[in-house]
Amino acid sequence: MSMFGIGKNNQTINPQNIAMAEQEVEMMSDIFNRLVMTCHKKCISPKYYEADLTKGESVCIDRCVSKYFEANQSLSQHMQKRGQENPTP
Amino acid sequence: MSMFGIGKNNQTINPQNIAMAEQEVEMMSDIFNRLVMTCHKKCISPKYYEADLTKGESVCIDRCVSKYFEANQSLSQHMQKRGQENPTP
Amino acid sequence: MSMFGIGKNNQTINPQNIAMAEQEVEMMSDIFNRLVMTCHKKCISPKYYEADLTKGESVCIDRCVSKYFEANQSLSQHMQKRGQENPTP
Amino acid sequence: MDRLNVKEQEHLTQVLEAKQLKEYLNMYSTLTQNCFSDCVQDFTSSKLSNKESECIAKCADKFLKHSERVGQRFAEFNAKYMGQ
Amino acid sequence: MDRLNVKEQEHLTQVLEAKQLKEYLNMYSTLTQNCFSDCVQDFTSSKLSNKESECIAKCADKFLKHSERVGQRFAEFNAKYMGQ
Amino acid sequence: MDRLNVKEQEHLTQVLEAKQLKEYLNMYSTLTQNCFSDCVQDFTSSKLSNKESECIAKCADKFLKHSERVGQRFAEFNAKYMGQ
Repeated sequence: MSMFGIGKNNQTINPQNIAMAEQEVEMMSDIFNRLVMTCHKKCISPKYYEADLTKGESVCIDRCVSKYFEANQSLSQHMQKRGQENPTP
Repeated sequence: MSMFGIGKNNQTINPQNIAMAEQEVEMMSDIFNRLVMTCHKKCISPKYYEADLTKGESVCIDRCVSKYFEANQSLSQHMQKRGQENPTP
Repeated sequence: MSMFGIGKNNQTINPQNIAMAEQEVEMMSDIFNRLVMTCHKKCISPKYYEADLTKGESVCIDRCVSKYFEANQSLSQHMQKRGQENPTP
Repeated sequence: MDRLNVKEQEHLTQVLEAKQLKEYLNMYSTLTQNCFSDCVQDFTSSKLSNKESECIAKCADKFLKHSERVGQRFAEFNAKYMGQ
Repeated sequence: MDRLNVKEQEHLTQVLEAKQLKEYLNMYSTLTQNCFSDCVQDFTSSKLSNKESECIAKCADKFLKHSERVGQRFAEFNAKYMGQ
Repeated sequence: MDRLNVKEQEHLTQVLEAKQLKEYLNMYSTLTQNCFSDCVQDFTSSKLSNKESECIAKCADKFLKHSERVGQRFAEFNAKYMGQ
């Protein structure tokens, strides 16, 4: 808009950009927290005989995260297809 | 306040109005989410043999929502009575 | 900064102070809510034969809160020690 | 909400649209977490079995239909109780 | 919170009052959800039975008394641990 | 997030730091609540027994190690799925 303003303009804060980036972070941290709780319930025995993860628990965690991502991915596609078939009013 | 300001004045944003309306929406969506989770636990079998709601599940959902509203209503009256008997300091 | 400004200056709102105080309150109310739910599960029988707390329930609540504070305290120390041994990158 | 003027209603609409997106994302996360918890019990493999995948898809569909039905009843009862 | 000046404390009071209302509404929703879950098991009717209504009322009273008692102990322990 | 300019990234960093603290506090509260729930069953005393204290400490350590491991896998899968 102004000959000299280009660089400056580029340096103003657009609240919408921030809000979108925040929402992205919010969503990632929500997914992460749910993943932690879900795989904890699936893999960690509530006996707590030792402070370290056992071999079995470690392997279970890896597989749990892998399956959770797969489920998330396939549900995301499933929902998109559903959304196209029944567009919300 | 100003001869010409009436219409205009009517068009300024009162943050408190927005905040109250937001809180109303927030509360409704909180109640709705709790209702969904509660009646899901009561009515939907975690076997998932089919993607559609069975007849039994559908009827259960309708009654669950009906009872939940009744419970909410009667608790709201109960709490008001309680609040009048023991006004909080 | 100004001869007359001291008192006035003292009366401006520093958003960071508010944010910190808010966070303190937020944290206390979060701990309190978790305490209420946790001790409810531990101490209150879901039979609800009467509206009053039984003697046994009351004693259980007192001990539950006491133990929860002790757990919170010892975990806080535990985490600090852990934090010093493995400083986060 | 009838007490709001035009400007306020416009502003609120924006706020609600942001909220709606947030609610949708939250619903999606809840659905994923619940269907995973109900359908996946076996961790001898790091890939979902066909049975698990099917279960998750059905669970999600059922959850959405459940949620829609609750929403319909919710709207009806809300109208009824408001009118009292 | 002692570090705040008068203006800041006034502002905080407003913030806290809004928060208190929110906490109250949240407590009320939690109470409704929990008492409903504990007291209502039968869905052959769409009206609450007398037994269910009584159970919900007692559950709510007990929940509030529980919450008050936890609040009293919480305040005491808080004072004690702060003083350490 | 690559679409942000320098000023926006600076601002976001501040927001994220506040969020990180909040997440840490939340994690700590969750950990306390879960480990207490799993380790403390006995309310004949108002002091934790040695066995309960040890259980809580191990539970907390395990929770943190679990959380770190999930975090590592999360980052890997995220990178993988983003690259698709």
